[in-house]
Amino acid sequence: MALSYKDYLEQSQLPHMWCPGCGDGIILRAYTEALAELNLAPKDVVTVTGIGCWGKADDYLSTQAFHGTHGRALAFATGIKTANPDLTVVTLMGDGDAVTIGGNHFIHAARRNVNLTAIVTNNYNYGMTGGQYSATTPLESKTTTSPNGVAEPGFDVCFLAEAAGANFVARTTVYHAVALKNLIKEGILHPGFSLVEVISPCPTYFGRFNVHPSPVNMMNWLKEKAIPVQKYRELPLEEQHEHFAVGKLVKKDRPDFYTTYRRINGGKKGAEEGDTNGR
Amino acid sequence: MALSYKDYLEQSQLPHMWCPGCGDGIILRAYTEALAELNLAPKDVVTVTGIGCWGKADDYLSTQAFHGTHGRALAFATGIKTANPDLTVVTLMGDGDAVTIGGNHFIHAARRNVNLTAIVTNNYNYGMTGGQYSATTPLESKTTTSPNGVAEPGFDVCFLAEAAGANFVARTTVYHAVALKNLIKEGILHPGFSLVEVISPCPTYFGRFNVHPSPVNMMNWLKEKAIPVQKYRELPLEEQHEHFAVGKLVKKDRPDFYTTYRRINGGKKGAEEGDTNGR
Amino acid sequence: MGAKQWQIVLGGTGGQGLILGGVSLAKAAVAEGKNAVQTQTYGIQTRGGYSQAEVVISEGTVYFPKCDNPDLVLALSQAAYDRYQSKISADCIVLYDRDAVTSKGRAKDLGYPFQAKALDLGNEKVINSLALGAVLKLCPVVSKESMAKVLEGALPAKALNLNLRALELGYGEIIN
Amino acid sequence: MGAKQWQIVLGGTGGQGLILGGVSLAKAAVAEGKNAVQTQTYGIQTRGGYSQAEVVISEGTVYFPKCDNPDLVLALSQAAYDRYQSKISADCIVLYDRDAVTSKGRAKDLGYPFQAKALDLGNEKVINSLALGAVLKLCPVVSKESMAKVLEGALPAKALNLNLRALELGYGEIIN
Amino acid sequence: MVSEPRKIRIEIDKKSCKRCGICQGLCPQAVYSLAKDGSPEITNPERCTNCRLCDLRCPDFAITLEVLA
Amino acid sequence: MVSEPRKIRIEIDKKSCKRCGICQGLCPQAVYSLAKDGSPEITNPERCTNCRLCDLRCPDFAITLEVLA
Amino acid sequence: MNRPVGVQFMQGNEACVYAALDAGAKFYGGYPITPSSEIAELSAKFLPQVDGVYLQMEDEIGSIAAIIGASAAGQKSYTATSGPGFSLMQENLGMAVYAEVPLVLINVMRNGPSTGLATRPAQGDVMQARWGTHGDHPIIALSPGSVQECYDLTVRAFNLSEKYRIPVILLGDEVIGHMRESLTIPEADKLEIINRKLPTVPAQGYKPYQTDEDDIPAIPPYGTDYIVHISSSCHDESGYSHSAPQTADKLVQRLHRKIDKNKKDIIQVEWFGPEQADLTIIAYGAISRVAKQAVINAQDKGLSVNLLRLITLWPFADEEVKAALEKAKAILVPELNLGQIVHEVERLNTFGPPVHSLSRIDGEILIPAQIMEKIEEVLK
Amino acid sequence: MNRPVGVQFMQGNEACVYAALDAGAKFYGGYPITPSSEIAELSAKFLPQVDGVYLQMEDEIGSIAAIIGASAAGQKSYTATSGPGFSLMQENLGMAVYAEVPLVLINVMRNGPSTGLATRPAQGDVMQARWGTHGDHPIIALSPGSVQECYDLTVRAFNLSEKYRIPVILLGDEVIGHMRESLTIPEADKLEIINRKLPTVPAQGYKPYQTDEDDIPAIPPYGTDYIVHISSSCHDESGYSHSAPQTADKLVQRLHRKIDKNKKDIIQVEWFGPEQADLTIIAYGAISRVAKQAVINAQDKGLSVNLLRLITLWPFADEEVKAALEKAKAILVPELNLGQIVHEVERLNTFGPPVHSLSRIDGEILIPAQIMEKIEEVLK
Ligand SMILES: Cc1ncc(C[n+]2csc(CCOP(=O)(O)OP(=O)(O)O)c2C)c(N)n1
Ligand SMILES: Cc1ncc(C[n+]2csc(CCOP(=O)(O)OP(=O)(O)O)c2C)c(N)n1
Ligand code: SF4
Ligand code: SF4
Ligand code: SF4
Ligand code: SF4
Ligand code: SF4
Ligand code: SF4
Ligand SMILES: [Mg+2]
Ligand SMILES: [Mg+2]
Repeated sequence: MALSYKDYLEQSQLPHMWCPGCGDGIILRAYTEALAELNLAPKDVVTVTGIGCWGKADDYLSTQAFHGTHGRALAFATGIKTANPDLTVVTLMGDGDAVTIGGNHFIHAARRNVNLTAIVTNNYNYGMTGGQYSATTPLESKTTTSPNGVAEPGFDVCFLAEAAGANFVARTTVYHAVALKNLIKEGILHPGFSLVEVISPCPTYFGRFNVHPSPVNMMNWLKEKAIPVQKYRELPLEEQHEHFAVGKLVKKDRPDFYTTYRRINGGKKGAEEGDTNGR
Repeated sequence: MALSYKDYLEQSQLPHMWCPGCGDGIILRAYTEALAELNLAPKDVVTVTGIGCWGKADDYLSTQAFHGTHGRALAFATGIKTANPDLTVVTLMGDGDAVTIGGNHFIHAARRNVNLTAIVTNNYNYGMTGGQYSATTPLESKTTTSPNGVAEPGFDVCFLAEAAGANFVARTTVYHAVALKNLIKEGILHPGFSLVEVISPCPTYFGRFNVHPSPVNMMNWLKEKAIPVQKYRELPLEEQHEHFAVGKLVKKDRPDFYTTYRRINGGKKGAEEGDTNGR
Repeated sequence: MGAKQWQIVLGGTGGQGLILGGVSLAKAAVAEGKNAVQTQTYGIQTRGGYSQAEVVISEGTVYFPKCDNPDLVLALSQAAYDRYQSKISADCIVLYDRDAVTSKGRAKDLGYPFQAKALDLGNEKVINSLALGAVLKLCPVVSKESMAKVLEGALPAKALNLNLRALELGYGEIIN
Repeated sequence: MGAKQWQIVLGGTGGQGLILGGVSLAKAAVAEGKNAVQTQTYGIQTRGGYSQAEVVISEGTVYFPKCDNPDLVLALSQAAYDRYQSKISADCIVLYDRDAVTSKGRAKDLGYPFQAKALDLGNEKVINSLALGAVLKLCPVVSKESMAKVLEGALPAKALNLNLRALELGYGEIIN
Repeated sequence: MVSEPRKIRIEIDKKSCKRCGICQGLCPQAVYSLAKDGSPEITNPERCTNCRLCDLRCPDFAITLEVLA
Repeated sequence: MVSEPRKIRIEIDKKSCKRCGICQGLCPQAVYSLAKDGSPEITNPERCTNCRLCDLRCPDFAITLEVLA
Repeated sequence: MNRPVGVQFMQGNEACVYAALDAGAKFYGGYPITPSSEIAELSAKFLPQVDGVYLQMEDEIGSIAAIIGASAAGQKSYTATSGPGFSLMQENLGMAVYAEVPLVLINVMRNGPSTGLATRPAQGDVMQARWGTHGDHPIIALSPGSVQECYDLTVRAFNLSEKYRIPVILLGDEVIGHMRESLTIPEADKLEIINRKLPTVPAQGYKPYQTDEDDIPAIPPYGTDYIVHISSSCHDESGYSHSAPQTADKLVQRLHRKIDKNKKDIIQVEWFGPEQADLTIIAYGAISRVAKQAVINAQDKGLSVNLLRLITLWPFADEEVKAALEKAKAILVPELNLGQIVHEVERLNTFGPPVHSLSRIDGEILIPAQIMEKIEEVLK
Repeated sequence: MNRPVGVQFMQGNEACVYAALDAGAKFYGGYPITPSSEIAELSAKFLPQVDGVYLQMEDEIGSIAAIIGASAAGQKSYTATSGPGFSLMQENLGMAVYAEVPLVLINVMRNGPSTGLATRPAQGDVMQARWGTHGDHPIIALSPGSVQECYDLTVRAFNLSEKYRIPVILLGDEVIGHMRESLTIPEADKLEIINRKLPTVPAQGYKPYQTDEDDIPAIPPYGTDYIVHISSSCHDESGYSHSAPQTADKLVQRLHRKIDKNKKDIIQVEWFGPEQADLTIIAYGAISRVAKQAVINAQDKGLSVNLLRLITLWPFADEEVKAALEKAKAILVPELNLGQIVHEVERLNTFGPPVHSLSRIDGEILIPAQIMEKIEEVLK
């Protein structure tokens, strides 16, 4: 029987806690749509979350779930996936979770190339704790801890993942809901570490302070900012600074950690077999 | 009076603890030579170290020194430098310190662009604790915790720093002692976050298990592996994999954190002045 | 027993401005020379979700900072209403939003269509000033004037007038 | 008082193989049916720096695992020699390397040119087998044969012969 | 050849809807309008092209589009 | 024109030297040789070109090169 | 920044920030966490106005590291956090104790363990404040019971930290941190501000960790003529690594001694209610207010109850608690945890009165009636 | 892997690894640190041979996170560390307690605080093991006194962890970890191995944190038909977040109850020496061996001394220590710290005998003569 996205939602927990117009709901929809289209049973998927608004996503899911401490989702997920390579393991992390407090696990998971998919919701701030700046907040943005503008530039999360060694790297926005779903599917299917960065509106904080408090305006802002990667690469530098690239940025074929580990060390799940999930 | 490298060494603490032929002594020589040539008084330089063989370097120095916990040198240094921008702050970290346990501080210091110089001694393993693999150990290398070969690829430390946003990125080896000294000088003079990665022999562990236990052989191995960056970029891919690029890899002019902070927020050390050290 | 104390609970949904309301109430009391302590209870939701301000006002020292025996509970949501059912004495006035709450019909329960009236005034956000007006009528722990003064000091000019009108309306329309 | 105990300290410099020596001594004792406990003290240096193995051998149970009253101290470095000066009784034999240590001239101090002899044998690294030989002569807690057997089990073929020769030499040349 | 016109059923679950306005704001066909309280109303259902800009972007899973046979 | 030959003084501090062999191994002029115990000896000082491959790479600060007037 | 003076009405967390600035703090390094984030937000706003720096670090490990560094560089520095962040800070907190770097750490306690209930109060980190890092280390921890004390004890925390060169923990809780009430902010010149001792010996031959009888080293900031070597490894007076047993012993003994011998200066308590009572409540933080109400209610009911309020939690008020144990017929220790400080009271109890614990861990605070009930149970 | 059987001669750290494998461990996640690194090295060598995985993580935070994840995925998992790493693990250790994920954490204690003396023994993390993470949490900690016990207690640690779904800490020290002596490794079929309880109810409607009277949840690994929701936030029986006060209270109370009511099963002690003595020594770990020697020496001198050796440190052996306090005229607690377990003994001392502490913190272990001296001082 074909599954619907609703089969991955825990109806009894809805409505969710997110603010009106928050992008998190749109990503949750895309994630569950992707799982449905991949026809993965909820019991075979472990959703690993951190702490944050996006980190609450597990509460609305009917998959297996692990809601860990702030910033450590990838480290928990590394253990889960390596201990049972048959599971499909997806981590849902905010920009704080993934690349601020969790930056070390992020680069090491990418380097180690564990067969995981990381869906990083980048809303350019800490939504959960009240809109402070994070490591992705753009230079000079106003947040609750940078009333005059933040003095640090934000990470290019995808570039960072690439430099760390990620096998599959993509970026999109919640405006691009269909592309989002498809990139998540592709990320899950791709062996090794896959990153899907999703630029997402936090109308309550980042939006209100820097763009606009209206969810619709935030959506349109995303639409304007996002440029398909091919086109982006041809833009003049100043134009690039005003936008970000969306689409598939990296696709490599390094074998995943578990497969390499077994190849080198032997063991029951031997070289030929390795991690067969998601292939 | 012109200072000699010896003026930066604490003679009463010598001889140092490092093994015969360890690269650490060569780097310490280059660092102290660089300070002497820059004519920086020991009292105006704070050397910040982590924990590791290279992390013991502070014990042999007569500069101001901060010997912190493992992996946190850049975080301590960020506080030191930001609290007193007149100081010259240099962090000495091993590959374990800098990019394994300390990876998060590393990428964030690079992003934040604090006016620091990081001299990262990459000996491809944890020397201090007995030769276990680190996040830079090349795939399949043998170490005390990878008797059959390590199943994870190592970071390209310089690429990682670049992706994180570093202003100045260079790589060299202890074989290239003069270049090393000059790159350290340039790194110190360059505003913002500067990285000098030094590939260095640990003949006792990594060398013995993977190359050769003889210090001379390790030196020659470094000489062969290192290719000037211009030439490196023209090599065929397989050749690249067998070597690494040395030289200046990135040189950017982003203003440093403190200068930006004051520009945005005002305060006594105002926009025009900012961090004037090392210019 | 020390000096007379008033305990007022303002309960509803995050985003309704009840914490600000509680703060204003406490400030008005302080301005009148009383002692006041304001505390809050809230969940992790930024908008929506349970939110509650508690204000204890006294002419003496306030030790216990919460409302263990409230004089009045404002319930702008069902959750707020339900939460306090077991904790209040028969004397406690429960002022609830008729548009959002089903009352259990206690003698001291008092309904008022806060939501509808706020919308009528042109902005849902004035619901907290509206409620403050009603609260002060029922529990005159500070004067309406003191409260208006606090609002004057706290609100931007363009919001002020509407809020003062809401305060008046709430104060005027509630019948004790 | 329990069964007779022997306490032997092997002190020198990291890299001299003294910990391995201590382990071998303990293993030989275990092979002879005795109880043995081996512990070590070392610094953070990988090579060089103070290093010490302690071996307690007994026919009864060994509780205290360290040497609080050693029967013999081997001192291959001055640091090793100095470290134990204040901790030993007059009965304790101190066997020191004449090439590295200046003795205080205790009655029970005994010098031997370990370093030179090891170099003579062709490899500095056999210093620990050489020392074990000497130790066993002075403190016959296990037989030379038991020790040789342990070395046979532990060393690669190409190193074995030289080490056995060193053991014999140390055993033969020390005069009790 | 002329096809049967597709029938599209649009359903808004008012209990889930948080009145963010995204559906109305993004619908290229002006199918929705907003009530005074910000609530979306389905005012021009016949104009719907099933482009799905609305339902896939509704953060609260409040919109269900169904293409009837 | 012929210059005065430079005089170079090479000093090895035996107390610091850890006998790693780098100086001897890298000296392009075979100025050094190794003793039985691995200790470097200055055997051909006259061949030194002051290229400094040795002293800057001595991990133990044991070599001092001095160019005499 | 316009410094408020006189009677003010504000939150506990706000009061901490004004106090930090008044104490001379110029550097905040932190990572936001509920229920402490207001401290970050206000610090971000005000610090640049006093030429200070608000540095938001990548995590709590980096936060405490940055303020240790900033303090070593001469700026009075502070951070604020809650349980999860406090756990992450433990390693470097130990480093600051060991290396004698002053700093103030504000832990606004919330319900745990782990993520728990992020917005709800608790007093679950009290023993952690004492024992959370590895190895034997002394610590100072203060527990404010009002917004006024948030101000007063933050100033005091900086003073004690500078004076004794030790991190001082302000162990608040969600109730006190978010509570608003009146407080009086003194005129600037009425405040006692203590700054760390500087060396009087010449720079030549100076040893940072050499102390006179007071056992407190005089370490100047980096950048003066004095060379300062600060270390997380066992070090001798020069600050350089030294691993002799005597060195290790001397260092750790001195670290404890400098606190132990100054307990009189460090320890503050408050007695409330009748001087002599059948039952003495021992409480701290938000719960001490509940206890005060209970003391009053008990009096109304004719019960003989008083309160010993612990303002300094660590070092523990051994003498004062012993005095309570000696005088009372029974002791009651109400806490928002499963019983932590009650262990210390029991430890000191060689006097005999039964020591009762009253716990609440559901994210709500104890109410006066619960304490009354327990009082009546104990005294009946 | 060739499993050794019968009498062996090895290091304490080595014995831990053989025991972990024998207990069924298949997953190690760690970060090397002296003096525990042999555990990592041998695990790296042996685990692949049993189809297991050695995962060297980027730090200790990641290490404990990885083994929590691996355990949740069904593999018995362990890590080893020392003080600095133990401090870094505190946050996630609390998470494992709260979320009831079994794991074994071996802390080979070294001299602290901070980096301290990395190669020297201490017992400075004993209270940290109990109180190191924020919030109220139970814990189990065992303290081996011999290489045999490194083996036995590691097996036991896995068993207790699986049985009670709680992290178990093996609190060794540098002496025991690096000491070599004989031990006997039993035949595989002689070992009692406990595996975590699995659900018996149908997958439909299953709630992972619903328990019967034993208070221990039956949670299967990820990947079966049962949906498992594991959470660091306050959760109800379903594992989903729930923030009602009753939910918080119920959860934390149950976490403690499941340990408290099984103290009999968990707590192990050993009595050594005469049954009745004037002075009872209470000791653990390496120091308990010194104490045994002292007991013997005292006997030789005609002094009446015995020893209560604590094998389980946490939960604390209240009953057994009370028995000691009741019988002895004096108590002596020698420790390689400034006095930690002695606090617990004092806490329980409503019986009156003086409780003496004997400390050593210089990186060397106490010697029998030091204990004898103290015994004579106390008994004179
Ligand atoms: C160790 C720790 N530090 C801080 C926090 C507080 N905290 C909770 S969520 C969060 C940030 C969330 O930001 P992000 O990850 O971007 O998620 P978002 O809320 O924006 O979706 C923080 C700082 C915590 N729970 N644990
Ligand atoms: C928190 C913590 N974890 C682990 C250690 C143990 N440790 C000390 S040094 C070191 C690694 C050193 O490697 P690297 O940084 O590469 O320096 P190297 O010794 O190779 O120069 C480790 C793991 C520690 N001191 N602290
Ligand atoms: S605060 Fe921002 S990120 Fe969090 S739910 Fe609201 S809109 Fe979304
Ligand atoms: S172990 Fe390696 S890195 Fe450490 S001192 Fe020896 S050679 Fe150098
Ligand atoms: S997008 Fe969804 S939540 Fe938003 S207004 Fe439309 S139906 Fe309501
Ligand atoms: S599917 Fe497209 S056209 Fe139809 S209602 Fe939605 S947005 Fe409008
Ligand atoms: S390079 Fe230096 S340490 Fe090495 S052998 Fe030569 S003099 Fe000695
Ligand atoms: S300077 Fe050059 S030539 Fe002279 S000794 Fe050194 S390496 Fe040889
Ligand atoms: Mg975010
Ligand atoms: Mg290294």
